[in-house]
Amino acid sequence: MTSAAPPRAAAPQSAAPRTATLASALNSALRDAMRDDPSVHVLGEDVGTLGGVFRITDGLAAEFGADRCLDTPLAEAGILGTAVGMAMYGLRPVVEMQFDAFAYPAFEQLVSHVARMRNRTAGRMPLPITIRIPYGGGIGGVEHHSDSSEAYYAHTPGLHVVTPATVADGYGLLRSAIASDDPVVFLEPKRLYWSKDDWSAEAPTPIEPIGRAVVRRQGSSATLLTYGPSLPVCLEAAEAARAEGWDLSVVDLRSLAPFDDETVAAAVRATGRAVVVHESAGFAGVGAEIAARVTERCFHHLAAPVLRVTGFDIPYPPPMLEEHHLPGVDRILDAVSKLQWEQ
Amino acid sequence: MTSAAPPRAAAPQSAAPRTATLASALNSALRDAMRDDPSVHVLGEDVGTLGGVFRITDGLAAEFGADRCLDTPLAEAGILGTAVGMAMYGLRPVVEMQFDAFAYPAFEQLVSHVARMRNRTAGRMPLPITIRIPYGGGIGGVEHHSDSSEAYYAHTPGLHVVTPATVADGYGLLRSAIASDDPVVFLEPKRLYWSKDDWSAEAPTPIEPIGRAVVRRQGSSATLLTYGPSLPVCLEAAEAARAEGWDLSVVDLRSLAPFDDETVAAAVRATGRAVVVHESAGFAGVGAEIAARVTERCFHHLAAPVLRVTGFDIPYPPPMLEEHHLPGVDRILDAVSKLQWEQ
Amino acid sequence: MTVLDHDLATAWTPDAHGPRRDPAPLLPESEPVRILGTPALRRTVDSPGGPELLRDLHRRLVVGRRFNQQATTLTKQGRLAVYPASTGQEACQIAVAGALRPGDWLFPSYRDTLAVVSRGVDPLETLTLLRGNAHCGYDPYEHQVAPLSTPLATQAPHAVGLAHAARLRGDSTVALAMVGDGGTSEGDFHEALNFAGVLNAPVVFLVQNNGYAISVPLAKQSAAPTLAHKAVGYGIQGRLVDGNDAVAVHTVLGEAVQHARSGAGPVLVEAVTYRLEAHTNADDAGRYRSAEEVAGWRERDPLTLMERHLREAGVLGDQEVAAAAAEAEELADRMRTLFHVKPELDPMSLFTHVYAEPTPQLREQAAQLAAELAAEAATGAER
Amino acid sequence: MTVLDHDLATAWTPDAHGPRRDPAPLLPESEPVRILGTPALRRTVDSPGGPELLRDLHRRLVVGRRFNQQATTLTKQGRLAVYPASTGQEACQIAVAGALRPGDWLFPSYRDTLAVVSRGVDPLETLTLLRGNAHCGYDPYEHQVAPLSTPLATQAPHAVGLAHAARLRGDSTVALAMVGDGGTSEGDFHEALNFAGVLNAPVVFLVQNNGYAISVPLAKQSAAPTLAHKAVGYGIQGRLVDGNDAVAVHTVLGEAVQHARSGAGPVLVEAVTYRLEAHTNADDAGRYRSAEEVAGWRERDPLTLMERHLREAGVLGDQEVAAAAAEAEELADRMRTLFHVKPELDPMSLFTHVYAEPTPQLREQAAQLAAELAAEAATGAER
Ligand SMILES: Cc1ncc(C[n+]2csc(CCOP(=O)(O)OP(=O)(O)O)c2C)c(N)n1
Ligand SMILES: Cc1ncc(C[n+]2csc(CCOP(=O)(O)OP(=O)(O)O)c2C)c(N)n1
Ligand SMILES: [Mg+2]
Ligand SMILES: [Mg+2]
Repeated sequence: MTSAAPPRAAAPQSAAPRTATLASALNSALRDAMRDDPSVHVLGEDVGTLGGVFRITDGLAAEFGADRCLDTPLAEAGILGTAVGMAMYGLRPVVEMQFDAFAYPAFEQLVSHVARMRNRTAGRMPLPITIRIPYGGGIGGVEHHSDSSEAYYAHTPGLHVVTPATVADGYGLLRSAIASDDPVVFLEPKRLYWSKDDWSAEAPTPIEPIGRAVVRRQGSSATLLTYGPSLPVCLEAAEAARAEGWDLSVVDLRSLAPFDDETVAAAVRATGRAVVVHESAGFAGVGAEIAARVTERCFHHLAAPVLRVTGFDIPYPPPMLEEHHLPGVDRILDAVSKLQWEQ
Repeated sequence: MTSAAPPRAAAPQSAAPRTATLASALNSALRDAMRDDPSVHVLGEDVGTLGGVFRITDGLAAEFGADRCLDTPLAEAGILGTAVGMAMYGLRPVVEMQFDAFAYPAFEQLVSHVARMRNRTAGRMPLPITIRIPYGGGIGGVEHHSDSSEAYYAHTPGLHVVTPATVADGYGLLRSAIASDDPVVFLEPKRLYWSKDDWSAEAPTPIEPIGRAVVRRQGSSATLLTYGPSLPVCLEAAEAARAEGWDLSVVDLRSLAPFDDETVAAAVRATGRAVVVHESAGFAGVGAEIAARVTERCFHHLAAPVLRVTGFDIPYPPPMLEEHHLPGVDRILDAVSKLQWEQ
Repeated sequence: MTVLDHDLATAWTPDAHGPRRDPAPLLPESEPVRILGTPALRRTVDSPGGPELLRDLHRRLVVGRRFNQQATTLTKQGRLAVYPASTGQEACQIAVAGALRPGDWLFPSYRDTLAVVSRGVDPLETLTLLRGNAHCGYDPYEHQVAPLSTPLATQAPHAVGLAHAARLRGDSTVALAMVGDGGTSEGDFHEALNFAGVLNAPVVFLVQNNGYAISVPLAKQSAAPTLAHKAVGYGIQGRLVDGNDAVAVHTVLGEAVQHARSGAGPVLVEAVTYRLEAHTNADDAGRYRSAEEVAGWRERDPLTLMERHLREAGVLGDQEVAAAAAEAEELADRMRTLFHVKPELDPMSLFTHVYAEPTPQLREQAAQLAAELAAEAATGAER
Repeated sequence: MTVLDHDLATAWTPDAHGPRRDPAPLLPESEPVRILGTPALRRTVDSPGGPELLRDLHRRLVVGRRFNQQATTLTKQGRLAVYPASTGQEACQIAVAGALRPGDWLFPSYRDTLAVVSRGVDPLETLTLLRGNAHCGYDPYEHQVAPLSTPLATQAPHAVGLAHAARLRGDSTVALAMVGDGGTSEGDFHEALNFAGVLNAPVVFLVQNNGYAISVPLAKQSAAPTLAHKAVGYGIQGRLVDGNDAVAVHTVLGEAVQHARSGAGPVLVEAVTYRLEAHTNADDAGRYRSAEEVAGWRERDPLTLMERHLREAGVLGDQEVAAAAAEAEELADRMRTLFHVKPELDPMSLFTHVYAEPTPQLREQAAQLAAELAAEAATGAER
């Protein structure tokens, strides 16, 4: 089993970059991984004939057959448990959970087996499983279709937790996740599925290693630490902040576990102020970890406590009210304004 | 349905306090709650005839009958889901999950229904369910018998998460949990089940309201923030710290959600230094939340960053190695020594 | 020497006859029960109250179909966020309401809005979830209807618990849980049926087997002879019925509810039907099923079947058909009116019902939102 | 007009015969299969290799019992943290190993240490989990044995996935998963059997029905006619066997494995047996079952049955019995020796196998522990 297959050679034709959506880049990543490695198998609800409710697996059953892209019965624990058995036999399963909240039935399989099998067997039985989960809100979804469940996974030792925010990372990180010999919970920000960027399936970006954050915007006044669906909001907030005289850095974490302490701490030290932004409920969320570890590492560089802008500690609201729940530009700027500038 | 029944009148005989274990105080709390309120029903695996694998439900089936203390089939989602239906019909179910890791199959019921039913129905359908979960390590348990799963629950809006560390709180908090009209995840530190204290079932301590932390030891140098199984360790560390010249406060949180910001912030401000201690994996654990919110509230009172002493970010180890994983006195003192005393 | 069953039984169970039971009485019929087009229809027609019952079923079918159509139209107008139509399954949906008494409880799945409305819940309140202004829009206690359940099969154990609690209280309540063919694959379905069997709870499980779970056909969902055969594994009664035959579903569900109410135990009913529309308005059913297949099922449309057979049997005439259509139009009118009004939204309601009392944390967060809203309002006023 | 099954079938399934199948061939026998004490034993004795097979089964039973006894003794000496004995269930445990070929996979539950040892795994490595020095002590790939699964029934879907993968690879591998009667109530059991049926995976599920899940008797666990009847709900074959009859379990499991290997589909085997000891050494079985009940089952001890019937049939004599006992003592001796040595423990191993490469976070934490250990060692050296 290859642990990091190189990206496929560029296809013959035009090399000019074109525009692509995150959804299509994810689809390309799956296709290329399946072409490169016959042990890669996709399974989940509606992933075959339909190509997934978000069409991320579109065309895979047609190209690779129903066995490589399997429509399963409707049972998430069964899907993940079956994937565990397939991985034990040398396959490299990529599981799709249809929505964030519908991954919960597989929680026991994930926590008690997927995360622990390598450890339990002293490294003899690794489980190279990728678990793709469309997550987060902002798409007008009804109850149970907008959960941000990253904290549950990030808190579970033995899992990698990765979430792309750009089209290129959709491709690069998913290729890495599939090539990883560790289980990866791959969280896809569903409201960015249709976001576009310059990118071409014919000349895909290289594989992005897991575990590295990236500074998306370099500033000097304060640093926004964020990931996934909140990245575009933070970039927008950073633009808006210029009017207030603040020049903000924006860090895209990309990988929640492992965590890139180096990049994050450097970015925070450079500005002395930081705000963490994410959609999920704040209490005991990933933002708490980020704030705590940044403070541990950068205490004497901080002019103000690291603040958090997160979803409220409430069940995800009905669609017509979600705008009030989601961290938006104003709420981020409010937090920035509280970073004790008068000192 | 009463929302907070008064404790039962003291029994006729001797008022002299006697010694009791946490296990027996929990048993008394269940018995008294069942006597006071016929809508209280206990259900779970082996809770009836056997009285539970930890004997917390001992004698309840004999006193109240098999219907009030029900041995269920072996299926945790089914147990909790059945309890949901019972609560919908006006009962007040108390569910026992046999061990921490065996509550995971019920995760979907807990997160998607128990935590949300009141919210979903605009308050019309509250679910007064208590979910008792023996948790944590230190008892030499094999795999899956020593998980600390509090962060999963504390991060889930709609749940209260409570954990007693003393015999009296075992009684007082469990009575409150059962009387609460909200669902309560009641985490019982299993290695303290056999810890003893002055306490008598004949004159039980009053009901302890949920949501209040308590300062177990008043000190001046630094504050240890902890809960559940780590409380005795912290008290021991505080004693040992005297030799090093440190006089430590120890705060027992008791309730993780809601969180007692007032007591905690006051205790930290008073000393200017703090260490959070818990058994569960540190990454995105409850300790991160505590450190982050204490820092947000007490930044300018802090002489050093809030540090954390937690379990490592690894699957719970086999019994013979658990001592190296669990936060012990030395590790706590090490952290205290890093609180930048030289400043 | 032989090990006697009888010995095993006394050893393990309080009951000398258990655990071994004869499976035969639990097995479903080998063909779905049908009444339309069979001699049984004539018997119904000739029974006292029969013609009224039949006309009533027909009327409710017609109204139900209109409900589905109008709700679908509302999605096109952007007045509903999404609608999973039960078009083609109306016979099952209305039969549920007919089989239950007041006091009985219904546990619907996300597609079962018509069953909920048929039970008496206001259409606007029923559709709130799908409109997007609130989660469950109705008071579950008003008509004894649990919230529409989106996580599949998770409401099945709730039905068991409620039925069990009611029996402990001495009430004669029956709970009925609705699950799709896909939902039967979930662990919660299994655990619910098992608990029901063990507790002998007065609960009926209705599986609407419409052949698909979104795009996944039944053959990829289950290899069972029929879904009703699952009953035997739980020691409960299995029944198989033609889900497009409104009279048959009404009859079989009525018997099942009666069976449960009598204390004879839970029943699993599989109703064989078809979803004529896409999974929801957002789905493209052409990706996974052929026009011919759908056309074949349109010929077996429960409404068409019902009207044809009742006309043939002489219990339905133009007048009744017209009256039903008028009632259907009235409902559609009412729905249009109801949905014409914009819902009132209170952002502060986000915090109201998370707990009985908001926690200190939620009070802080509510204050933050209130301040934001006030600031916005001020800015708005300034402009 | 009638809705034809045949129409339904073509509409929904790729296969014109599905989804309706005749349940009869899937139903288990109404009485557990027995061979000891029946004419079938004589036929086995008279078949080529029969006497050797029978003597071998007897020998393995005797050794298995001794394994259980010695492991229990080790708990009393504090050399094992806990031991869930399979005493009384040895016929099932050894039959599993006999039914599988090298290359086949075993998915044991926490109680099935004897099955694991019978498959060839070293006793010390098998018992590591229960000794407490490591989790899974053996290499699963060496003898194709998955780690002992503590969370009940969770290993069943793994068996399905592995069997499915093997079939895709064109291998003739069969996977066998062991579950207890209590474990059948879990959702994972259901989902595994359903996946197995749909995928037609070469997998055998062995349910050792020992009448109890800790303290909970079967009657509170399931109302099914037998647990084997659950098979029909998944379209797979159910079998019922006397789990205390070593020859019968060996035969039925062998047939089941052959059935699965041939591509005919999965099989669910229920073996009716009894746990003679407490749940584990920490359990007090007197709280939930009577001495008479246990005594009744002691009379049907699989060892006693086997020895009596084989002696009667003339295939077993004092010499074989003595040889078996000697082999058993040898194993016990070996176990004592193995467990006499204190396990080597490396605290730093806590960090070694969490991921393929330790994360930066784990490297920091490992450094912390290393420093602590060094400091301790220094203090120790000082003293
Ligand atoms: C636990 C869970 N997993 C996945 C989904 C996503 N989902 C919604 S409807 C559906 C298909 C349901 O099929 P079926 O049970 O047959 O009901 P039908 O749609 O045919 O009424 C799926 C997979 C869900 N709602 N809940
Ligand atoms: C998911 C899960 N829930 C609970 C337990 C705790 N537990 C361990 S053994 C046991 C009883 C198992 O009964 P059964 O399946 O009949 O197996 P047996 O012990 O009889 O071999 C229970 C409840 C567990 N291990 N896993
Ligand atoms: Mg369906
Ligand atoms: Mg058992």
